[in-house]
Amino acid sequence: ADVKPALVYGTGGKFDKSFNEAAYNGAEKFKAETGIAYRDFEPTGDTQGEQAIRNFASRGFNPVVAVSFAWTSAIEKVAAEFPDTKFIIVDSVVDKPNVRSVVYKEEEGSYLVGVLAGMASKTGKVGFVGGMDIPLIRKFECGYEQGARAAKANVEVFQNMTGTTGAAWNDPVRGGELTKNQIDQGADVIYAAAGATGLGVLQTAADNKKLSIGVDSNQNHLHPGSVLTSMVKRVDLAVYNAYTDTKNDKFTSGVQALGVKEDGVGAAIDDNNKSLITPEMQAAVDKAKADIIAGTIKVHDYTSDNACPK
Amino acid sequence: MSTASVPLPNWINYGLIPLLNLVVAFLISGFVVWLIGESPLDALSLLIEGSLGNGEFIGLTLFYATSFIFTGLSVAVAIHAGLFNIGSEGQAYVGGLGCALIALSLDKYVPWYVTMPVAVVGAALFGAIAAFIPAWLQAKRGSHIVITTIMFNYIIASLMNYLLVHVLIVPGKMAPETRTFLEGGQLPKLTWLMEIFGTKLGAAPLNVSFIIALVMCYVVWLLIWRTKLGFEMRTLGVSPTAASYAGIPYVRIVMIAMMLSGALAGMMALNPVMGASARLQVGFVSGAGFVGIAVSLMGRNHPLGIIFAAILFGILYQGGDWISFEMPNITREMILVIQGLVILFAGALEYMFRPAIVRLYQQFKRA
Amino acid sequence: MTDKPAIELVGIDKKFGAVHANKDINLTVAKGTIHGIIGENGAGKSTLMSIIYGFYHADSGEIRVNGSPVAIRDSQAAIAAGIGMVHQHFMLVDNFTVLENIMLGAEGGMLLARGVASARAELKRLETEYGLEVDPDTLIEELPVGLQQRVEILKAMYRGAEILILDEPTGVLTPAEADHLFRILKVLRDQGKTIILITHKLREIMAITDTVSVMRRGEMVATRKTAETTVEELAELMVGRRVLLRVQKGEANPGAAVLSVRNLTVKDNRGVTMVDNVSFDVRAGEIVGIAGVAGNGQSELLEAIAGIRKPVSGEILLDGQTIDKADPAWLRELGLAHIPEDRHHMGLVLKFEEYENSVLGYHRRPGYSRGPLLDLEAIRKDAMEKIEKYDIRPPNPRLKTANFSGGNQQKIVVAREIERDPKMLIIGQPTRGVDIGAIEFIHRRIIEMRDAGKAILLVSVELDEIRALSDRILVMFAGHVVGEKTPDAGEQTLGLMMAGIAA
Amino acid sequence: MDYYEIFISILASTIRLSIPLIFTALAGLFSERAGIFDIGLEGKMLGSAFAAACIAYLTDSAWLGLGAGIVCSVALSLVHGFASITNRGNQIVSGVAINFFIAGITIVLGQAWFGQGGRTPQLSPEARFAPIILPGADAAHDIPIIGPIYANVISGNNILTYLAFLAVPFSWWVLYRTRFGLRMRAVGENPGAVDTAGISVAWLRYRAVMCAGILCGFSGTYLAIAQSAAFIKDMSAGKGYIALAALVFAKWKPVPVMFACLLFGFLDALANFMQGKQVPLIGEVPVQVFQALPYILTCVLLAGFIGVAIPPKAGGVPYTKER
Ligand SMILES: Nc1ncnc2c1ncn2[C@@H]1O[C@H](COP(=O)(O)OP(=O)(O)OP(=O)(O)O)[C@@H](O)[C@H]1O
Ligand SMILES: Nc1ncnc2c1ncn2[C@@H]1O[C@H](COP(=O)(O)OP(=O)(O)OP(=O)(O)O)[C@@H](O)[C@H]1O
Ligand SMILES: [Mg+2]
Ligand SMILES: [Mg+2]
Repeated sequence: ADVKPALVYGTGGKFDKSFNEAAYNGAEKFKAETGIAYRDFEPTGDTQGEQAIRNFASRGFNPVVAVSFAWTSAIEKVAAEFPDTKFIIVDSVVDKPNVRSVVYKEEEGSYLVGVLAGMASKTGKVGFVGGMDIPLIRKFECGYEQGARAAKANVEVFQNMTGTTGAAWNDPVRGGELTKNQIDQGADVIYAAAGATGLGVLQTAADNKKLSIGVDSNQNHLHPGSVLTSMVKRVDLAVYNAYTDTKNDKFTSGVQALGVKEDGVGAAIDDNNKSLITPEMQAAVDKAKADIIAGTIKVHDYTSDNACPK
Repeated sequence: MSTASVPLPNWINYGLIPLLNLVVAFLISGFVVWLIGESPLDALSLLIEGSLGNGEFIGLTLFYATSFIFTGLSVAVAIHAGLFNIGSEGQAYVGGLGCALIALSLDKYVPWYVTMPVAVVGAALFGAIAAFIPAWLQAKRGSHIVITTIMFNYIIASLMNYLLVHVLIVPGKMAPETRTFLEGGQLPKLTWLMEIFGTKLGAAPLNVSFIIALVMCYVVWLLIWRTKLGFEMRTLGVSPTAASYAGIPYVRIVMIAMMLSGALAGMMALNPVMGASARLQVGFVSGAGFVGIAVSLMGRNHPLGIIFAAILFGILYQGGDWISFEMPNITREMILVIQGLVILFAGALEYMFRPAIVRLYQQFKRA
Repeated sequence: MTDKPAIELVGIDKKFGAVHANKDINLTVAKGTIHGIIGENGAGKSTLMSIIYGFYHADSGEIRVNGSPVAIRDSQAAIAAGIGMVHQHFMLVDNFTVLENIMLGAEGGMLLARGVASARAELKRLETEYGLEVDPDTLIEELPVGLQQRVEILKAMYRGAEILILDEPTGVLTPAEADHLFRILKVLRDQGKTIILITHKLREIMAITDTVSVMRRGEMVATRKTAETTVEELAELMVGRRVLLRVQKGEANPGAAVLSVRNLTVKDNRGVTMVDNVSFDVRAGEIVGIAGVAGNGQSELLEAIAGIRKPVSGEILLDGQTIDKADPAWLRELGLAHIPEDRHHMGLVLKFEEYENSVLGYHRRPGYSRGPLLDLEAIRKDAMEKIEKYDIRPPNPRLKTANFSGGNQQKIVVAREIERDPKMLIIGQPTRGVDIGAIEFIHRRIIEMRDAGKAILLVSVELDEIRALSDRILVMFAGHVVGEKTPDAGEQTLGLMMAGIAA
Repeated sequence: MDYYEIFISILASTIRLSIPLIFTALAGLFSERAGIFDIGLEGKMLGSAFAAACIAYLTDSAWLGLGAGIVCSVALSLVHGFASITNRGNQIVSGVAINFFIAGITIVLGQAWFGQGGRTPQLSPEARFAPIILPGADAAHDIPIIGPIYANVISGNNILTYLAFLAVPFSWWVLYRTRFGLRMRAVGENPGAVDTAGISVAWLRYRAVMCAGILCGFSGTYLAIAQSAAFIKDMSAGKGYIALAALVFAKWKPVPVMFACLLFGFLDALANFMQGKQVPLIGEVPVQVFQALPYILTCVLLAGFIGVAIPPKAGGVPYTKER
């Protein structure tokens, strides 16, 4: 079918080396493969998304992908106004016949990096710096904690959230400061799930010669030798699939939950961090991955009951 | 010879000079656009097309203008009493809490026209409460209102944040916001108004709070220039010593003026909260309180001027959105740039051109 | 030997917006003389001097110093040309020490440390040479005005001034202090310095100057050798017509006390006690004048009675009723009217239109308002009536008050306060900055009020005005009422009391 | 982790967070002591952070970044001066205008040039001011009590941190021991006295606001290329206002300014540290409380618990000779 793809990013900016950049990569891949151009828009504030989404829809763009839960209510509204347009929301669920909701089992990916963190830590203390304090980020933290504990039973996990508004995704200074606090308390691996704030976390860890874990995109290359691994979340897949599915008339609405099994989340290992990953660690991750796929390990999802088992 | 006290006719004072200031602000903004590598003329035509091009755009422009009228009035009322209220932003935020609580509790039971007046009172009351402490600190303790209101913007942001994240959030939802109000808590759109002018409002959220804003303009005009209270506020604003001589109670007038200012700022919340999104969201004010400063300065603190200035800023905001959509290179923050320049030239540099104009005018009169 | 004149002004012209402050002024001041300049308030004296000192710029004209033209672009240039000036309003930094004030602008290097020692030494020399003693390490705000003025003179001398301009130096001095100042000035003259002295006290002119020039409404109308002129001639030149130097009034007919002040103590904003345990009465049908050098507590006393300033202790009774609230609005209700000292900052809102000022303070009265609204029509009609009755010009209630001349502005205040028919009227400086015609008018109205049985309390720093109007005179010094006299008491006696020397 | 280590950790954090406040508040001190209110500190800090990050990124030199930050901030000071000194405009309005302009222009240019949502690209280590490890810091670590202070608080900061602490006595010296300082204090109290002493009020005030610009340049640079490794939109996040409050709190005196800034920095550090921790008797305190704390404290202090703070008398009033 005809596709006129559109993409609305979250507020961190297109090249955030993280979440939005992953979405961008997905769209670029589609463009490279099909030669079909797409339009994108980078809202810089929370109130801008709805208008952008509506603008795209009203100009006949189809499908319209909105990455970030921040556009949930916007999609709810606009999807009702344009029932013939297909919408894709990432990281949130909108129950409308023309909306596909793509969510990730971040707890599974976080579990994997947690295992690595637990094994890499010499002090037995690991840290987590989240962005905005919302259940989604707690979900990352919870999976991470479970993984770390699976690797080292008595590991201590520090956790901090950067803030409670959208600005929390964009505050590397505070991110760095929180990281420094955790380092001072003994943490030697810190996992950042905080959008652009994470850049400050990674930077501070590198400055202090500690390990860090990136998120969303593969961030291993940012500070080679300091970034232990990255919990990649394949937002690019969500975008790419949305476009190709529409093109091939295979668009389905409803919820898609992508986990380790679907290759939606995982721990990135590449040339940049190879030296940090020992064979034992590699083996442990592979095993954990297999166990999750097989269902022998069940990673608890924080959002299912808003609680994390200790 | 100094030219400061040479009188000029009104059309120059209230027409030509502000216009000139505005033109300079726009020229510099155009330069910034050019610097980015886009065409300033294209940007200008996009600005106009995007804000006035069709009924929906006009509706959006007026929707923004509605908020700015409220905050502009808020700033103006305080300025007339000699108080520079930079806290409209926070007061509007708290006003949102006021009207959201009313909407949440009434929307199940009564239609909008019953909810509305209660919500107006709720929003105004909460806004006034938010202005109360800075007002008290200024009146009683002499703390500078500019600093305290800025501080309160931050304090209020934290407070509202807490409430939205921990108290008002819908369980299981990610976004810190309240549930969506039912019909009874939503303000109807002004579809009919647009139809009178033969266009369609479309999805634009222009709603009855626009009418409320216009009514408030009249009320403020009446207050400032026709009431005893307004007379006392103006006296205090221009000459605190004359006010104390005349027996105008400083503390009371400061408190009343600031709380009226806060109330007007609070009422701004009706527009986005009950008129547009039908829910209370984190950070919904998004700068409208600060725009009020520019609007008030541009409009020379007069309700009529404020209406014009608010519409101008509505055009800027809506048109700016459109520019940023059509020219991905230019982000929406271009609006802030223009806003800053307008405040600079219409406010701080308002008399920059005056001496030159006086000289021209005198030559012209002699000729 | 014919010395070149110290200062020569040719065709100096200066406008402040619409105000033509100096019109084509020519003036020659001979070297080694004391040259007096007199003129009514607003005649343009200060403006002219500030032009010589480079504080203002003349729109046109030339300044010659010692015969050669100099371009005085700023005060720096004036100082370099050997000109020093003591301004009417002191130009001192209040929270600096005397030494810091004197060094300001003549520090003698980038760092302070070096200049300080030499400045001290130079100060010592000036002190002994001219008898200008003052402790270099006290803060200005802790000095009495007389000493502050001394600091200003020292500042000029420190910079090596050959020509010294003094703008109304005696306004803030007691007669004795003024005499001391004059002695210093004579020493300076005898050493060859040139002095320009501005004052509108004719007596001082006669006593000390060698030459005198008269200004009127921006023009230099005459220059005379002091020895060859008389007070009467100067007065006539100043005003432009023959003046009566005394007010006509009959005997007072005092009734019961209307205002009673008992053991009143008042502090100013800095917490300094300005009025100290003062008691007196003002009876119906009499004018009580309060004489004293400015800054001896008169202003604070007036403000306390008018309810603007809360007293620390003591009691004020109006018609036997205790006034325990500092609330001017309420006091107006009780029949107390107040013509304030400072019409620009207190009595009027200059940015308002005339009619708005004509009800300031009375705007809540029934006739002027309906419910919460002002009755603009009634107010404007009322304003128009006052304008006619007091001959306020231009007769336009919609004109911005700032655009009225000083005398007319004062009339707006006087009309407003008197026309509400108060039983008690307190007046501060009724004729400051007012032309002679208006002065006569205002004085007449005050006497009429007295004859109508009103109680009047009058404060003025003009001893002549106090003596002309009052039925009884109280003298204030350093916050105390040091004595009471009748108006026929000699100027000498009152002067000594004002200096706190006699009681 | 024992209490002493916690204390050290918070202390070190306090220092890091106070530095921009100290520079900015000293900037405000110069401006306000000369009689020019400066609400625009916030914008100047943000603007210089942006300029510093851009130039440091392009040249890979931290020092050039610092230079750019200073140039940008001084330029903004001159705009403020032009409005409030030359044109006698309202100083608060001018400051507010600068804040808006900078909040917008940094994002507009940043997005147009780098496409990272208003951020500038991550800086390489050479483009940043790296921590300086003082001699013997590693060895000192194990000395009880003072060892950790030396190793973790005194050592390991970047050059700007040390400069900030030098700027305090230097400002004091300029203010109280130099001709410029004397004149500057005078012009903030009574510009008429300065004018009649033959000194140009305008030029003096221009120099004062330029000093403010230079100091603000340091604070912005610190934010962008010492504390972080890039410019981030709105990264000043109200610090300019906090610095202003510290200035009032310190009654416009340099040494107290430093202590006030350290206090506010401490509050911020404490807020970070306390997040998610249990407070005895109260339980977990919401982060928002700590986030709001500096602002609440400012209001409390301004409410007069510090005694009356009398600002420079001529502050905020344009100097006009002729009406
Ligand atoms: N800075 C100024 N701006 C505008 N007008 C001024 C200024 N200074 C003086 N004037 C006006 O110029 C005129 C002359 O004023 P000036 O101060 O020279 O009078 P003066 O003779 O010194 O009076 P006084 O005896 O009251 O000191 C007055 O009308 C006054 O209002
Ligand atoms: N070089 C210096 N570095 C740091 N502190 C100093 C220095 N020299 C003096 N101090 C002390 O620091 C304290 C505060 O100095 P600051 O300049 O802020 O106030 P101050 O000079 O006492 O103020 P003021 O005299 O105007 O009341 C003073 O007591 C001063 O003695
Ligand atoms: Mg004078
Ligand atoms: Mg000192």
